[in-house]
Amino acid sequence: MLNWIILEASSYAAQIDNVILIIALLGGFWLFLAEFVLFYFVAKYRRSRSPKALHITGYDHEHNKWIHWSHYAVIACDIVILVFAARAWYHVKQSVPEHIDEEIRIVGHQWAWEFVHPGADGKLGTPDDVNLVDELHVIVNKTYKFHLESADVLHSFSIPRFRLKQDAVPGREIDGWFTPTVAGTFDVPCSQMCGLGHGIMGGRIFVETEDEHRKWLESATGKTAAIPGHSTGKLASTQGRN
Amino acid sequence: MAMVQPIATRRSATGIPTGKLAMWWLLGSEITIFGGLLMSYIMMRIMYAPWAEAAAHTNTLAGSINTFVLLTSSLFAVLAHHAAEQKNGKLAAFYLWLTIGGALTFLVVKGIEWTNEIRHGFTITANTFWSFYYTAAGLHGLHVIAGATAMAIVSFDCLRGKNLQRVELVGIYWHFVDIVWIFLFPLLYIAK
Amino acid sequence: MTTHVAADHAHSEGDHGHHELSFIQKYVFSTDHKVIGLQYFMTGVLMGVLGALASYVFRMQMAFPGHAVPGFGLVTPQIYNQMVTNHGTIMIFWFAMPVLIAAFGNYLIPLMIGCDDMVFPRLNRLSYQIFLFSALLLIASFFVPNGGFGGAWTSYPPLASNPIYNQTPYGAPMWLAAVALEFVAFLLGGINFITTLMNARAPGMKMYDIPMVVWMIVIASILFMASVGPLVAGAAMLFFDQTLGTGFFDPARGGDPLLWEHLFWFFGHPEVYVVLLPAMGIVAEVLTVFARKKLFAYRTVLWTAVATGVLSFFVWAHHQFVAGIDPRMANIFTVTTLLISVPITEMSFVYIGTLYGASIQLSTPMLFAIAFIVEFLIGGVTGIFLGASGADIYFHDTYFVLAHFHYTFVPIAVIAVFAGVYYWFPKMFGRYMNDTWGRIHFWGTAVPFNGIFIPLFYTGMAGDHRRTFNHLNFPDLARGDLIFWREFSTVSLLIMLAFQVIFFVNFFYSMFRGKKAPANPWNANTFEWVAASPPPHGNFVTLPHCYRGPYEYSVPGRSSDFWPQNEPAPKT
Amino acid sequence: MSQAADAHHGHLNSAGEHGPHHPASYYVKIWALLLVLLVISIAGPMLGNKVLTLITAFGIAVVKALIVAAFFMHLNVEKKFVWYMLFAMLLAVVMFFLGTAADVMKYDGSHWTKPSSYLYTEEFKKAFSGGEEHEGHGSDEFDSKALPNVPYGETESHKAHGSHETEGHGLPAAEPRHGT
Repeated sequence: MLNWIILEASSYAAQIDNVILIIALLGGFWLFLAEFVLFYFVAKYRRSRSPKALHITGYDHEHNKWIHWSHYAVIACDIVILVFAARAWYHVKQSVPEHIDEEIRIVGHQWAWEFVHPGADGKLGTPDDVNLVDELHVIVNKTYKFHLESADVLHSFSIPRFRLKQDAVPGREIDGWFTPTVAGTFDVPCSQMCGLGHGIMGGRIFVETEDEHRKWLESATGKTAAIPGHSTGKLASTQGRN
Repeated sequence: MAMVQPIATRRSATGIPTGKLAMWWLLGSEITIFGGLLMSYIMMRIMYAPWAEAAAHTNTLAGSINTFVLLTSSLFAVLAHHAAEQKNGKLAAFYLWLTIGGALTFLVVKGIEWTNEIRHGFTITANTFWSFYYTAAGLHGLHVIAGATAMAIVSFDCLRGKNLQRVELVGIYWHFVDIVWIFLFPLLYIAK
Repeated sequence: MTTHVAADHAHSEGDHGHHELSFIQKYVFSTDHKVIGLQYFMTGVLMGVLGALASYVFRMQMAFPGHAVPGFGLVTPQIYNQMVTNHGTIMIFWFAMPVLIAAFGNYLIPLMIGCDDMVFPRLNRLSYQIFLFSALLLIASFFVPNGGFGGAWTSYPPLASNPIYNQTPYGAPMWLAAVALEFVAFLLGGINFITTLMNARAPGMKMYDIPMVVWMIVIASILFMASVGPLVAGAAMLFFDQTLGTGFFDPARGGDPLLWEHLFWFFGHPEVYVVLLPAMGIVAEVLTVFARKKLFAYRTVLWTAVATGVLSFFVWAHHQFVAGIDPRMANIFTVTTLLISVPITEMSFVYIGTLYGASIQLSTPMLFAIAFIVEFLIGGVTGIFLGASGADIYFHDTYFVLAHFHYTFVPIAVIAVFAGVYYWFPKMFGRYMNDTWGRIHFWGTAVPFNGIFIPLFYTGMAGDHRRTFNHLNFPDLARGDLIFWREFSTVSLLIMLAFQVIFFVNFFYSMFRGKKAPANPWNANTFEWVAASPPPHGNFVTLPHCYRGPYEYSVPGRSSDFWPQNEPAPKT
Repeated sequence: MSQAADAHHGHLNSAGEHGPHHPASYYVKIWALLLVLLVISIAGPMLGNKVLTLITAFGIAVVKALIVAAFFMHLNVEKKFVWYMLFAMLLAVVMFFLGTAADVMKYDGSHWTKPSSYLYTEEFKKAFSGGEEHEGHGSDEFDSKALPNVPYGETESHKAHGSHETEGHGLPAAEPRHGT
């Protein structure tokens, strides 16, 4: 639904947009109906046209039904929304696909993203890991599992074009996954308040074809950015004062 | 500033006197305050089994003495209420002072206990168990001080035979402080 | 029955003799509920102006990043964060709550239930004084070294708990202390409201005879009381983290940042209904009077309000769907969140139903009341996107969220408050506000308001995330259409702010020079219109007795279309 | 009827307006009962049985609290509404616990773990098995004067605290239990 505003660039972007569409249709229908009735009443029952008001308690069935059917309508709509929302949620957050092409590690710092690519051997925690600041290189149509951490405060790993968002919590390692479906370069902003530099904390994700990715990997191997104290899953934050 | 009680204060549509009703609502809000703190503590206490080792360094004897002191002072508070019901302001004031004595004893024991613990290095920053220990007991201690102050004020009115219904109100508050301690005692001292 | 009234009367004469009070006694240290109500109102509105000015500064920065803001200067990230944080804090804790609950509650509850004052006048004054002190403390926090707190109004640790991270070693604890003190003030005030309604009602006033706004304010106070406790404890914990260096929220020392998020939102979500319900109550009063119509299904409104309040304790984690909570819990909270749409929809439908067969007079307060329903419906429907876990993955912390809750909070704290002010102004000061200027002010508020936030729904859907100092730092967000709509939103804000000047001029001019109003200018039923305008100390000459519900308008067989609550039924 | 209830409550008739009047000895007996319960709750843990400890410690705490509430606070003769209100407040707190425990009370869950909590637990055990000195954790000294007053820019890079974070705590190099 949102493709015309913002590209759907991951495997589950369309599913999430569908949830949004369903809610927009159901909610929008009731919203417009309610607003229409409201404006209609305001126009129809102006004092000039309706000098004497009715006296209605609203307790008798004849009038009450106009309110009470809304229970059923709302609950029915809620169930539909719930089914779609929970399915999308389960797909994105509660399950990880069986086949994972590569794993990456993401660490939020004040105020930069540290992306650990597994390097040529495809495994994290080996010497050929490629460790970059604010640059994440992935291959289109491959499934990635990420391990998200934070070194200091709360951050939020967000790729709007993937419809992906997950807070990075110090002390926690949170797993998630994505499959980019469109090649290109996209923003990876931090979307949780993380201090002074929150407004400049943004990485870029480079979704590349296999060839491009191989070329990049060759040029990048061995040139790992030195990030002092970068986390390899040891520990996130400590109070600086101790 | 001398102020005349409005008529509103003397009305009682529920049948519960206004002061007492307000006291119940106050206790209701206190329940959620202590509840939030203790629930946070319980969650971490259950999660971190090794905290039992830290809890082993709490002074169960001091805790037990304090429980005894508070229970006894609660008895005095209810006896003060009893005396106030008989319109015996002097006796009520006497029992209130006994209750305040209990509060002071409690604080003295607490002071000795804390001094000892801090001397052994168990400060509020030593680790999170001790942070909870001092925060919960400290918050409770503030309530003890507040209760004792309120009782002192009420006791002077009692001597003059004024506002005897307030003896019951401070009494209820004091029993609540007692109940909080009844839960703090096993949580901080006994469970090891 | 009559003897009671007479007895009350005798007391009121005896108690409130006409001894002259000095200005300070009368207006600064008064224990009179009306003076305290107005004090809350003025303080709240002043803080609201402060919050609005903050929004001017950061909205200008959003639209024209890098340019000096006229009248303020260059906005640095530090100032920006400070403005955003304190805008949120002020608008909720020092504007919406004091005005909606404390000001209207203090002013209206004793008048509407027919007694002479709150049950604890001195507690009431203490509550205001604590509130005032907390407001001053918050303002003072801007002027300490390193400036005020800038970690968002949610103040998530470890950012909020550690000066190394937030860079505001003094601002952050001061901010927290101010918020905690404000809670204490409202706890005291809330106890007073609840006890007053329960015990001090006029004789004859039964449960379903209480005006809706009084019910709503009291239900809101109960909600506040039940939800704020854990956060008060949490504030103490966070304060120790900030000042002593404990580790309640420090993962390296066994703490958990998510604990704070839960403590905060366990309060934070009921808080939404704490401010919503009084606004709903104000609108109910205004709607019935100017529609000359009985409130549709009074009991339904009351019980849906109670149901909303109860449900609001089960939904809080929808603010944390992607915040690192266990994803399985999100399903439970989605169900409860969607459930809350049932009572809210029903309440909205009841209000619309009240207009059926009515005789509507579109006076200024009525325009604001209708605008409240119109706008709040949009705010309510857009909330479903955020309560549904699947959609929230994308919308969380975008401008869509921001636009959604402004579509609820602005109708609540601005539009409904204006409805209430225009409606009760004759009671408060004995004079009318100018209706023509009121209408101009209405259109200048309701229309630009949509101009501010509808574009923000769009930019939010396009991926603008919140609390970002400068969106142009993000290549994908430096798009022409987004830049245009950000500017559009800011310009709308400027227009809306400019129109508020009309309100203030109208307010203060009418206070002294407005047309004199009689005791019951709108032909309303509730007790406050029985008292003189403005009501003297002690409110009523004879404390009223209640004979019927508050919304008996256009009763068949009566010559006048209203039937005050204190008027005895004709002998048959 | 509220009319009747509106009759003026004098200053005194509110105290002891309802409920039976007991002799003072009645309260002393309840106090004695409370003391017996106190002794049991202290003695319980000495038996060393974990389940028994929980029962004697917390079960008796609940009983004691109820006795104090009912007989000392006179909730037994108070309007039922007060019980309901206080109980509702407790329920709110329990609700808070239920919603929060799934995250805060656990080391791991669906797609998340808390590496630092594992570490913290390890370290905690080590600190306490290492004798009575409590070097590891007990040695932190509170130093609030050292609050940083750093201008923007100095801590801008994470280098500043990034490096001392590993030394400052003397963290063990052991990899926490989580999959990579």
